[in-house]
Amino acid sequence: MSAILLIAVPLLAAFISILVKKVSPYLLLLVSLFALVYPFFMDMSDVIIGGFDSPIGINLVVNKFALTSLIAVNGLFFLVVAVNIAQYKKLSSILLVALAGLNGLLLTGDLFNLFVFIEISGIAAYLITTTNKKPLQTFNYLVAGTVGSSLYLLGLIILYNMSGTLNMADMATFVEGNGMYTLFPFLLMFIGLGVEAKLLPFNSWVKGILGHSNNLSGAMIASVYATAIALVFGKLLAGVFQIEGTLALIIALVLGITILAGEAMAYASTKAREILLYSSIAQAGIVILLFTVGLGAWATFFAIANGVSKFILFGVVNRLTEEVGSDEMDQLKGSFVNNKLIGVSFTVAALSILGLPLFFGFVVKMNSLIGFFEPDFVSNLPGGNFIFPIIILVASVIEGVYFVKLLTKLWYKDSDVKVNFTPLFKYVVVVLAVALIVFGLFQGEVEELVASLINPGGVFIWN
Amino acid sequence: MLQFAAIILLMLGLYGLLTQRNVIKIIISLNILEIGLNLFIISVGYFEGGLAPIFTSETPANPNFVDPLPQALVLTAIVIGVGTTALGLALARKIYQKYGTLNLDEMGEN
Amino acid sequence: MIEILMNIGFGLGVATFGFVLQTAMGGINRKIAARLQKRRGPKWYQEFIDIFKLLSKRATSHGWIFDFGVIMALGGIIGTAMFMPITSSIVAFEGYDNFFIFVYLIAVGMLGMAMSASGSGNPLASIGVMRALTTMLAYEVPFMVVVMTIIKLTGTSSLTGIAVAQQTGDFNWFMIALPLGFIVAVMSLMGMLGKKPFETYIAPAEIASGPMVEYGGKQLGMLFIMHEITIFIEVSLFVHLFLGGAETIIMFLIKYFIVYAVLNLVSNVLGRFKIDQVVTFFFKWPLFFAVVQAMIAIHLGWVI
Amino acid sequence: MELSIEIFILATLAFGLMAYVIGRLHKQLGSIMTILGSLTIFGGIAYLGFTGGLTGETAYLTFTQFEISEFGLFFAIIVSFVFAMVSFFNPFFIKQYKYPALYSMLFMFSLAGAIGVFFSSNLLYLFFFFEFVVWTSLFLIPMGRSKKAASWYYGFSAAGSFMLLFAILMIYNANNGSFHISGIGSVTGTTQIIVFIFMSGAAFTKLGAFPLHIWLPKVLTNAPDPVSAVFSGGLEKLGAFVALLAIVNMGGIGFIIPSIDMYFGQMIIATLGALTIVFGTLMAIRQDDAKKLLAYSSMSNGGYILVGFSMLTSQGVAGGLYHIVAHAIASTAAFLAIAAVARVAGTTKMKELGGIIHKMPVTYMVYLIAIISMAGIPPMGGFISKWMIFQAVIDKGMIFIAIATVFGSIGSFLYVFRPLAALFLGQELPQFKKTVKEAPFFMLLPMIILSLLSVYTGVLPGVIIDFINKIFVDMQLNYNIVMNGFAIEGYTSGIEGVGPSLLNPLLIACVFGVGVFVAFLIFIVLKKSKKIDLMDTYTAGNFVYTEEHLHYSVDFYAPLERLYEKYIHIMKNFYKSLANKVREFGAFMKYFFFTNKPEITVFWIVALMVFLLWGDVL
Amino acid sequence: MKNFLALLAALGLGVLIILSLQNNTLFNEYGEDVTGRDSEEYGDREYGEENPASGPANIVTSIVADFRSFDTLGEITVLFVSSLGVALLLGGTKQKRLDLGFHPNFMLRIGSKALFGIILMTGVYVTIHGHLTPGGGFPGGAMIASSMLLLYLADDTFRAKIKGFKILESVAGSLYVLIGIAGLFFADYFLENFLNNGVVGDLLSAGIIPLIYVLIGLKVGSEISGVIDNFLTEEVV
Repeated sequence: MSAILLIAVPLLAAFISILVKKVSPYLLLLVSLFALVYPFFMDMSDVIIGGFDSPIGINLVVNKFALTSLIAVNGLFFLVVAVNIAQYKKLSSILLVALAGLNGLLLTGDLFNLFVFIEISGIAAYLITTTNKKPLQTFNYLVAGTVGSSLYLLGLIILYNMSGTLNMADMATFVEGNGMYTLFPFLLMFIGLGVEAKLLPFNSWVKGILGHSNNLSGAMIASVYATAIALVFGKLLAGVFQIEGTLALIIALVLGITILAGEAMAYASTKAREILLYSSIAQAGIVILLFTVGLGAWATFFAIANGVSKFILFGVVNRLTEEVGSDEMDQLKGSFVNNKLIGVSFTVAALSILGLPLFFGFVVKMNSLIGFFEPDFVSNLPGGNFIFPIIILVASVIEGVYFVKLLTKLWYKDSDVKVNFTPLFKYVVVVLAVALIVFGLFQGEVEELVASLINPGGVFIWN
Repeated sequence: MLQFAAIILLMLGLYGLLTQRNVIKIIISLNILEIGLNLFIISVGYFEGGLAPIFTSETPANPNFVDPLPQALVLTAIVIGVGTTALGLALARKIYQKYGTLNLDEMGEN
Repeated sequence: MIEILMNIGFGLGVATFGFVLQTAMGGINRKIAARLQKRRGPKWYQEFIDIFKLLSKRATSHGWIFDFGVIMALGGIIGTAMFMPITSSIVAFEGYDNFFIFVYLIAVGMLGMAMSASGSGNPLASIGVMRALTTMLAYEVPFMVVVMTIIKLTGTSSLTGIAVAQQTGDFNWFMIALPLGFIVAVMSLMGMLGKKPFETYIAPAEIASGPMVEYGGKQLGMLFIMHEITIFIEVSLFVHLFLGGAETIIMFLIKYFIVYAVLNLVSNVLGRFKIDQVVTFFFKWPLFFAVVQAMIAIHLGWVI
Repeated sequence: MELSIEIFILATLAFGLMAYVIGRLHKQLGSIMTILGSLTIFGGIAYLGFTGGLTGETAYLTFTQFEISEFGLFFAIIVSFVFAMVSFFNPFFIKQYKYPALYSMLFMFSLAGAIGVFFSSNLLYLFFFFEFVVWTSLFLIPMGRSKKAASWYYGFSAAGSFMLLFAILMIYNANNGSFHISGIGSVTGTTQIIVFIFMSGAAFTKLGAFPLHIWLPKVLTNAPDPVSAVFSGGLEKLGAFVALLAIVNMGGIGFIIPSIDMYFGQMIIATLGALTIVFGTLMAIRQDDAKKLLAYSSMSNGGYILVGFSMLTSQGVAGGLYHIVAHAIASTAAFLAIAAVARVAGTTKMKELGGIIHKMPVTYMVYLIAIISMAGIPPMGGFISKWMIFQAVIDKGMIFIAIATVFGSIGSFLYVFRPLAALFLGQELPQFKKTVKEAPFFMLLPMIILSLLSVYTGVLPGVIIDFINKIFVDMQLNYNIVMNGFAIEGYTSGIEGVGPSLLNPLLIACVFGVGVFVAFLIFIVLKKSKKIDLMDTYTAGNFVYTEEHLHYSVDFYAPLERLYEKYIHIMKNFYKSLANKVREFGAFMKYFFFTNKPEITVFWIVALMVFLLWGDVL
Repeated sequence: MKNFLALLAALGLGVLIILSLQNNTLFNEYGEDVTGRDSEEYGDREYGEENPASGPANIVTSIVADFRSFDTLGEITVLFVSSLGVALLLGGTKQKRLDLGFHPNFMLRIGSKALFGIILMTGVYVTIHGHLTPGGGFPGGAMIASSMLLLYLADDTFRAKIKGFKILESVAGSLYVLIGIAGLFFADYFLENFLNNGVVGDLLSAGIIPLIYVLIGLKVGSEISGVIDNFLTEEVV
């Protein structure tokens, strides 16, 4: 069974769902379950669409990397939908389109097709964030997103003019030799995707969107979209992009500032959601950094671990804010006292982001850092091999301080606010927390899983 | 020549985004940007003396057509532009409903 | 086992000799001080009389800690005295008379006395103890620096070793070899003995004789014995370190008398510091000179 | 009988989980589980350690390797002993905690982590356990008084452990891809210096030494009482362990300073250690809260350990190791005594306490023996380690370090005496007459054991000195402490005819005993003295009726404090301003980048493009 | 002052881009010969050829609907989502026409009805001949929608039956995807042209492509009309 069904079926369901409004939520649940289960059965061959092979037609790249990212993104998508569908019935067809867009994003092998799918998932994202009842913030997000994708398209067209092809693999071979001509288009594409991937100078929309997020939009943008965009951007950075000269300097600056400023901003904010959104900006910066530097395999699992943790964190904080009314840390204090299960999973997620032992975050962060110190590792970014690990470590210290402050406020202050979580949400959150612990304990198996993403030469297989 | 015009249009769009405070004007400058971009895409495929890529009874034996691919791409880009503009305008109307003004500065900080 | 008992007996002998010697010296110096002030002064054995009179009196006690402190204080000081070598040959425990033992065992005595003073319930005693400890902090540091220079030069920290080093001509007396060190040591010794300029913590005029305020009868007597033996330890320590110890007992007695008399004369003419002045004083010049002396002696090797 | 150390770690974790499960049902039972757990672990490690029954192979935790080294065993025994002793206090304090079951679990988990650190031979998994201890002990702190202490603690120990991680990764890079612990020794050139700096940084944070000590007093004061005992007695020894690896195992760093023939790196560590001693002592003298005072005292004792290690002579390193033992026992006993008082009197502020001795004499004796050892006074263990460290410092001829060590030891008389006088002795305050009663037997038992041990290590150092010699052999260091009979030989002097300076602690104890016996005889022989009430004191003139006025415990060393009052908050303000700078930077970035106006994003896009093209075109 | 600076920056950037594209040797100048590109293969057939690889005479349509029809599928999803979004944002249960204060006189209302038919016809023509002449689904759909707009503008009380558009839109979209899936099952590639391509240039040539373009035309027409309706109405409150 070819991988194209992952995109075709949600689209078909979306078109049908606007007719039969009543049944569309169940359709959404069914299709997203299908999207989660199908990757395990589909055959692993590249899919050609419309009968014409790559230079002329469009092909879908299906390999271990695509498979892992599909399972992760569809898994998180299914969980977000399962937990929030009761509250947001109206959005089911938009969510179906978003599912199609995300799967298309992860699978497509053609750069222009990638632009189309970025637009699809982008517009679906704008519509999901309209549920925050903040039209101005969504407007900003729309403007930023459109500018970003237009610049991406401009860069793509310039590259097409030079290389004559739109396919990723052919483009990579074309760019191999003459990297110094393609600096400007790659910068444009970097900015285009950077807007969606929340890198610092381009992410002024993030505060508006995630700062006022609700149960659905918070979890969707912060965990599902963030993971998908990071993985796709990573695939491009690892495979297609040729980063050298001033482009490397700019990318290094952007990533360095994103990580450090992200943590500093989180440290400076007192609202719970703001802390989480700035920390996710910093995490996005780290993931993109790992992809750029060539440690793609562990970067994938870093993005997935971060996605899972952010799902729990945003889900819990949004639910608390909904009940308590404001997400100011002092109002939320003591809310774990009378729901311990949620509190424990929240703590597990937070500690996993910090990279503390016994959790998946530790395995991922350690191996990524070890990647920097491999004897034969050469970083294509300026500043030698050791400047970025130092940045990551300093960032984790700052991150640790504000997360501990948040945790102690939530656990150890006593308050009378009684927040009840739906049993489904509790079940999902606990399952994810246990997953984080299990993945953290069985490090051997995780390493085997990662090894499958790297070819014997240690280079990350992206197509 | 057409390419320079396209790039200048692109830059005007950026200028509009940099300076305009009115929501509608921002959407318009977005459109200018997209038009500039589409023009640029078209200009990539054109070459002197190229024929329109359609087979008619009068097309010569082995015709040197203009590169048809950018024209197909621009078709998609234009429709995407329409999609985002429609959404932008709908948001503009919601913003007007909520804040009573379309000027970004008067909306206050929230 | 017998040999250890023999040594312990010999140590006790040294302790009693110390007590008797110092009490006598105290009396004699009282007479000298009186002569200075044109009066005859009490008999030379006056101090003996005071102590034994006190021991015979019936006293009051403020609870078990009050008594236990006094016992521990006197016991500690007697223990320290047992280690003290009289001359480089007459010493209770051959080779074990380490300098640090003296500094720290005196601290046990001090701690015992402080404990019982605070235990007595009288706030004036606690203030006295606080002042005693602060002054100790003040004079101890420069003294230790100088002694460390000596230990570094002679290579051993045992008193007999240092005395032998000075006698056998490797070094001449540290009084001459380390002039600055000697001056600092004199000042610290006056602090240790609680002589005039630094005697704020036990001066009768200050706060009803400081820590000893609640004592009477046998407890006060025992503390006087402890006080005498402490002075004996400190002065003989000074003699061994700076005046080259002594081959014969007579030499030891003469040196001992000279040091004690000179100190007494000097202290009789001086006023009295306030407590924080003591600390600032000791941490200003004496410490500076001690460090300079140490630098010169150790790093540059200029030893006269 | 052969048992792998991995079994012990898993057993401790299992005990932790059992304690949690039982703790949920019944608080007290849960905490009693911690006692059983830590006792079995300590017993097991100690017995098997000495009979050589411990092995390192791993059946379950396959990702890590363990190796039974002597110094690992040394630390493991001390830390598990401290945990065992402190666990006796858990049942009595469990009622005060918000999450009692969680407390018992995390208590056992941090023990498991600590043992893991000491025995793991793979550096990465040494870091794994190191971090594991950090976050398990992190959640113990907020159960006490303040919540802010936890974030300070995490901030500093995260900085420390990430410095350690960076060093480990540098070693990994230098020994092309091996994490084995012996890799520390085989690093050379600039990487060696970087690794040395970062590892001693980690040691400094964990030990609470000078530049990075701000968290220690905050945490030890605000953590629940048993936890501060565990911190100062046990978890601080992690820092000592890393210091041992960094300073001693790596050998001399940098060039040798001829006049005092010390390596430059070690010289810096010694100076910082000396500063820790001086700063710790000065701050301890002026504290009014007994726990904060003991916190600063454990900070200054940490400084002694650093000074000892950085001498790189047999006397110095042995003194450091011995000091670890003596300090662990003494400070745990002191903290437990204060905990016993705090449990009954409710506060550890010396202003509000007085005359506890009359109702808690045994606790008083325990506290007395503990502070005698901490101050380094002869019959107790502290004296021997300080004597060895002095020997090493003088042998090297380092004057300023000597001044600091002397100031530290004399200063320790002052600050250890302050709680003694203000807390235990003096007038018995009326409000404590009824409430205060002697601690129950199960609290006294560990305290008495600790005091006996303190005395034992002070009188018969033989066993510990042999253990230290075995460590030197195991770490291939050519150091050795010579023991003839019961005396420890100091360093031998250059001048012939003069033997090495000997220290016979047994003899000193006997002589001290004889002295006290003689004094006792004198006391008994003379007339019995009449017992009078504490209030009946010699006060010139006016008579005072209330106990408070006759109890002097408020700002005890006022004249001394006035001298340095102005400078005490330098370091704390430095870190506060550092934290504020980060916050301001964050706020600025937030204000600048996250406005509601889209032109910021467009502006930066244009700027970046101009920046790139500028280089390309011109 | 800020505007001037922004203008300076934008134009400066424009000049920089032009200069850099110029001295970038790989970037083919405007109007330079581009015959060497892969896109030659899109047009390797001649007028009147029997059953060529790709049917339509208009090569752009062959790219849009045959070679890269996956893009077009994505394309109509974008339109579908944005019209859905607009409906979500502005649409309510009961809508009534916005009173814009412009009341057309009788002549305009009737006249526009006549013109409506003609515009609609051209739109349909353009859609159907998509594979032969320039145009096709998207421009055709837009024309159909413009005819609807004419009615809205000309008559301020006119409201089209939105329900019908919804059904048309959904049916057209699902048919398009079903054709694709049919291609997958019958001829082992998604969206493959499984019908005979016929003679290049005939009306009934190029297999499923005209069918796809008609579906797209209907879908685009109905979606844009839906958007127009949402904009010109407001919720009955």
